[in-house]
Amino acid sequence: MGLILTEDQLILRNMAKSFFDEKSPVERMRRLRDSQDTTGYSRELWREMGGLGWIGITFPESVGGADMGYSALGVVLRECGRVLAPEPFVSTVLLGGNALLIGGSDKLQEELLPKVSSGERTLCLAFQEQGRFAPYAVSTSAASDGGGFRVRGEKRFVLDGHVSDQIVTVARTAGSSGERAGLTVLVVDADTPGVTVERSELLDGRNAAYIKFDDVAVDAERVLGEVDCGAALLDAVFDRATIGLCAEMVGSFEEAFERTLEYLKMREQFGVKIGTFQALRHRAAHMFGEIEFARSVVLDAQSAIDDGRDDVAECASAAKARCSDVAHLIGGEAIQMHGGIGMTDEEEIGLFAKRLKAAELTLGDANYHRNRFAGLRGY
Amino acid sequence: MGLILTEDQLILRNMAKSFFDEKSPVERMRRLRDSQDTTGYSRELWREMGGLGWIGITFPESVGGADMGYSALGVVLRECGRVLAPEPFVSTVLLGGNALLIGGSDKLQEELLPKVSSGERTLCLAFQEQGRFAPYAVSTSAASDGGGFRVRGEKRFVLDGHVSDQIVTVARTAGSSGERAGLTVLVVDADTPGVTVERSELLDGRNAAYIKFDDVAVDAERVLGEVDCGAALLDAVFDRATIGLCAEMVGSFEEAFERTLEYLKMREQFGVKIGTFQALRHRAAHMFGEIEFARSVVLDAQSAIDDGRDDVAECASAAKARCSDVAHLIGGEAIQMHGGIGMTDEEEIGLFAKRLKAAELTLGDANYHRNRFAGLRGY
Amino acid sequence: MSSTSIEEFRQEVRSWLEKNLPQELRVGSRKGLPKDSLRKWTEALVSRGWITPEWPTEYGGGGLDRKHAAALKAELKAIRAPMITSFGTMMLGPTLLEFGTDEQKQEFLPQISRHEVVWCQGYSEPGAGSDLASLQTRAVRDGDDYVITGQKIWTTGADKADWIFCLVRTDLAAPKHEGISFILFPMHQPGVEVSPLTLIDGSADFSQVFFDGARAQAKHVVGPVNGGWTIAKRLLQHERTTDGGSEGGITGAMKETLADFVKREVGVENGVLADPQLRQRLAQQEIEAKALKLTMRRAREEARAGQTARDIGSLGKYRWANMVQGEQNLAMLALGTQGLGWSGPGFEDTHLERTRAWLTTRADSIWGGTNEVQLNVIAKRVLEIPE
Amino acid sequence: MSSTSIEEFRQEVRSWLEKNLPQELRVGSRKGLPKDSLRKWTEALVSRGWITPEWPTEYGGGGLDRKHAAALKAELKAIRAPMITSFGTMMLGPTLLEFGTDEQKQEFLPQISRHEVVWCQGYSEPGAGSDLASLQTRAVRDGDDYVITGQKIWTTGADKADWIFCLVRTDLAAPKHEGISFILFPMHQPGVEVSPLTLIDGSADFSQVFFDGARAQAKHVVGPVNGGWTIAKRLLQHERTTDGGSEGGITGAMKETLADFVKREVGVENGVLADPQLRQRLAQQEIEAKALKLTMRRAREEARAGQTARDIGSLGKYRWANMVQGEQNLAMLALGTQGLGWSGPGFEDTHLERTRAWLTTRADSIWGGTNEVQLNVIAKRVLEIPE
Repeated sequence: MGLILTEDQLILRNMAKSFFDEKSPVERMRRLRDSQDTTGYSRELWREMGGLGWIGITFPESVGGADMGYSALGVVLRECGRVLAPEPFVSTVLLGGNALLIGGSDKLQEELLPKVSSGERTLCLAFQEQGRFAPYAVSTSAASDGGGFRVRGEKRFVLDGHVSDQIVTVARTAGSSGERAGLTVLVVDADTPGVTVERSELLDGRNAAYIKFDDVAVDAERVLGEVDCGAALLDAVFDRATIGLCAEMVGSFEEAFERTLEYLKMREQFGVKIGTFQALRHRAAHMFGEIEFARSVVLDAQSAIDDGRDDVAECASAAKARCSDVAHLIGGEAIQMHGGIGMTDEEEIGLFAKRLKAAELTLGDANYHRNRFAGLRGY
Repeated sequence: MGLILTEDQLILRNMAKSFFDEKSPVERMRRLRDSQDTTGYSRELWREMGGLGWIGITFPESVGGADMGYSALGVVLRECGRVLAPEPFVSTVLLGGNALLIGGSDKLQEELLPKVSSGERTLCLAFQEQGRFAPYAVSTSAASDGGGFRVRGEKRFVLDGHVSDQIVTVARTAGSSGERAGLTVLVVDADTPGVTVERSELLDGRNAAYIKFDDVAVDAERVLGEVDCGAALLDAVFDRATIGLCAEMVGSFEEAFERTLEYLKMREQFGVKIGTFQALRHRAAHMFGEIEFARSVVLDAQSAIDDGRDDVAECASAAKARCSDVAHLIGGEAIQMHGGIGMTDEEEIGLFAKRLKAAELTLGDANYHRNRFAGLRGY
Repeated sequence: MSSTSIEEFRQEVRSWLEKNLPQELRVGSRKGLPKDSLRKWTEALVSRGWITPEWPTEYGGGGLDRKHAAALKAELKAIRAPMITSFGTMMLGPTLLEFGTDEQKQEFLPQISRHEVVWCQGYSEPGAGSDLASLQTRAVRDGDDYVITGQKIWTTGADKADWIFCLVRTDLAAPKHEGISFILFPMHQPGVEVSPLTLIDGSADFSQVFFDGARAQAKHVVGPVNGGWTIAKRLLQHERTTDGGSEGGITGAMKETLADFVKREVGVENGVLADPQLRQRLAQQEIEAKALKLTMRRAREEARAGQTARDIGSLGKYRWANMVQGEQNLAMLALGTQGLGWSGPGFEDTHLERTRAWLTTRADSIWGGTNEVQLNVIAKRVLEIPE
Repeated sequence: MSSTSIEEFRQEVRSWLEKNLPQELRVGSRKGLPKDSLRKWTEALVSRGWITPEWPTEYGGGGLDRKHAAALKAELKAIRAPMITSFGTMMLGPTLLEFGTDEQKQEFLPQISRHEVVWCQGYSEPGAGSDLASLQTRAVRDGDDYVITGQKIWTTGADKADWIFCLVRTDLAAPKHEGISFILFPMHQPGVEVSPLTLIDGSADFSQVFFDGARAQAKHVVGPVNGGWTIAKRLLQHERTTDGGSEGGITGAMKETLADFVKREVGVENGVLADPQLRQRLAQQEIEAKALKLTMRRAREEARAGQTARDIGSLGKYRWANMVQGEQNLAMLALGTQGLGWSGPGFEDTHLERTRAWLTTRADSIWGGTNEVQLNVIAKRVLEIPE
């Protein structure tokens, strides 16, 4: 199942394509960046997507979702990737949303997810404390305090953390940094006393926050999953988020490649189109293959989730290992083949190269995921 | 010093080139292989080289050597590599010879090295017990027995072991396989009772032996270096042998590349010379750069030995890491660019590809040496 | 036959196999099996027309429709029956069915479905490899015959073949693609000389074939005279599809997965491969194999669904060659010097096999269209970059 | 001056430096230094002619021979003096010394050695990048002047330049290499418009320059009219040699070796880098840097010894670009998401610098001849494969 689009998904793709072409050409992302917009995306457009059912497309209907699965979400994310739309799918839906969906009590889900689905509320996942992806390298502590916890620590690279209403936070209730056991996932309201959120801008024009928890009180009811057992929850969340991110990356690959191909067919040097040079033709053919292969692995990973297969983790790591490698290749070749003009901020291809580098390193690079894949395969 | 040839070395190169072109075209190596010659090289030619002073070119004059250093030996080895001459430089001079030279008593050196230099005697180093290069992975034991040792164990891939008069043998006198400490290097006469030597043929037409030591008595005077401290001796031997092997590899790179270049300039398909295809031109240009870089690193490594520099080990690993990578590249591209004809045994380019694969994996592959280089550099 | 339901048919095949396929042949490969058993098994298949299950019964085929044929193949695969395929069944037969005259079909197809005549393929020439259409072997009309002069190379099994299907030039003046004919003639005749070619892996399955006045009957030209290029391309297309579809061929033939092999050779400590670099390489190869398999499957599904499928036959061949070679390269790194043996003690048989396999697979990026040709095709046909 | 022995001269330079080079300028870079000190330091150099030490004293140079000039450079480097170089000293000056008339030398060289006039280079155009000779900017004779119309791009420092040395087309009918002239004219005049270009790393050192009726004096054509291509090539050659020779530029500018950086970011456990893949990558980069350095040194030694040296300028540029980009790619892998910052808290300054440096170095395989052009040159000139 799932290597080709169903009738419904074909219709969805056409809708999404028209929507993004009309409302969110790449130019919009540049405007948001250049205006130093403090939100970093369009709240209005996000609510429109909520209205179309795309935010909650994987959520159950009970919380305002469409229950259409990751193959459908992938269709929307691919179109996001094509136009570099910076709306908070990764932070709100894939990371924060999934944490709630997989680990949240019915009460918490009912409280938060309908507003997430509609686009009113934004979430984030504050887990990262160092540069390289290492999900269990958590020192932020959550000390037991009567019926709840007191959270102390600092988080970096919290995607869209600067505009999130709830900060899903990974803290340590036992053990020490790097250990799988002893992690607890909590929902912290952004306006809780002791929470400081500072906005950072990223090279791809998106936003991440530096968040400090200074003795922040969190109620025990706001724990997702089990205390001390957050790792299993996080694994499931990261697998889904990784697969979603890969779907977005595939869209960016395809668009960056098509633009590069157009350039090869149009640009003249030495009296001929540069696309007539065999070395460039071969490299373009190789890139095409890399993208097709990545796309296949990502489609398969999406249906692994939708079909409830037991190899979701393996699929997620296979997909991200491939997509990170391809991101490096396509980002580099896209600029190289555009020549000097590709180095200018004015030419949009550079925006793709930056986004692809960010995506390459987010949620684990190719080496990380090949090692993880190897571990899952028993070697 | 040593990045370019001195006057003396230029003369040596011309001599060596004429010698090998006349007496040892590639065709000779094929004949040796096809005749299943049990020696695997020409004893007569080897003695001629001895007469020219090439075998002992790095040995001191006191043992019949020319004391001209590795830069000079490299000149000869490069010409060997150009014609795939299978004479036993690696086994006799670089491995066995160096072990004697660095670790042997004056008496042992005087007994053996003059005959080695003249080409009368052949040596080998029996160290390897498993497939991948791991110099301390030695289980062969040397048990103390009165004034000497009793050796028990099995060795694989002993280059030219089938024709060696003395087998320099690495055995364990303490500790267990993999440990650096506890190794002892001994000279075992091939005709000692309990020694069984069986010849194996390798893919590059050369020979290696499978050697069994069944309770073999060795006199304490035949120990090279110190008992239990063989590792340091081995390190020095392997560094020199690696650098020498790399010099030979460079010769094979250059010849394989030049032949491939000639083929590109001559072969027609689609009505044009295939050398006009830009993709092949770019790949050829890249190969050229790889070979030039490898050559520079090898020349520097040679003079590191000759100048008594303290970075010989680092240079050896840098050289082999580069050369192993280049061997893989050149061997692959040489066949690919020759197309179908490159797959035939009749076309000599395949002989180069096979030799390069053997050299790539002998004395440690690129990964091994990059790791070693990193360790030597303190990370 | 095709009127029985698939399930009934499967049942019937299964019981037939139990009766006709000796236990010792159930190994998934034809290599090294006892000749006598193999001959009997072949006869049994022939009696049902099951060497060529989809061919019409009048030509000795099984007369099965696509679904029944697929069911038969599935059963044969499940029981690991040795496949009896040949250039006749895979290449010439389908070509004759599409382009041959009734007379040609009557003459040649039954021999093929009965496994009586061994065919070889006369395509490549020393000067015509990637550029096949520049072939120079000439066929000159002489009464009811053609007289053939020239040279072929890479002719698989020429030393064992009874007949050859051969591309020859019948019009020297025409543009190179328009003077080629596709012709059939016997190998056992004066003017045909076969000289086996030894390859770098030591094998000698290919030959050079020299024609010096060999004769073919004019009625054995398939398709129009000078119209052979269309047929040749069609046949190559068929060959390319077959290759791209096979998954990790070499590893498969080795009867051990690449992962199991590497684990065994390199060792596993605490559940982790002892060498972190080879661990990465192995993961990369496994992901590559997965991606190739999924991509070929996706292409088939897209084609079936009528969704805009780009032709990825060339991509499949290119990546398949890369993958197979990557696997062998990894295997060599895992083996170290144990992968360098040719013969003699100190090397296990499985290691010696690996050495040869590494060499054999050097050809995978050359035959059936070189990597370079595949990339050219992708750039031109799929990406439509003007030349 | 050149009559003093090298050792005496070195002594003299050292004591002069102690007197004239303030402590705070001894940092090996010109970037971010206090303007006032920098101005005084420049004046001191100018007073000795040491901005252009090898130029004749009549043109404001130092009049030193090669050996004394080398000694001076060594001393400046040893004390980490900020270098005062410019397009004038590096590019135009040597060109005028080789091709200029006496009048041109008198007019322009002293201004350059006194660091009074800032020059920029008008070479590339939007339609003429790799294929520079296809440039379209026109210069039409009008009395004693030329009138210039067209557009340049990638003009470094155009927004700060007083004059430009510029390639223009003076004969439209001639073959493209034979209608180009090398001409000098002032930037501050009507008909010259400069529009800075922002690059992907956020920098704006380059500009586009538009000419609409700008005027140059005819006597400011360097070399023959329509003979500018020879001069342009000579100048580019000079540029290329400079690049290939520099070793690990970016890392150097970062004031920390790549190894130290990676060790710090990734961590070392028991003397081994905590990540085995990055350990391999780092070793590979270090070996690559070593190989590049040795190869450039070998080429110089071979040339000096008159041994058959192949021209490896293009190879050097190509590999240098690869090396620098490889280093930055590795740095990004070592940083992980810390390498993705643009501004704001949560990112250290050194991390933000790395992000920009990664982007900046994307251009290294483009400017000064793309990788593709270098490979073309190697194949044609060095390997002599006929086209």
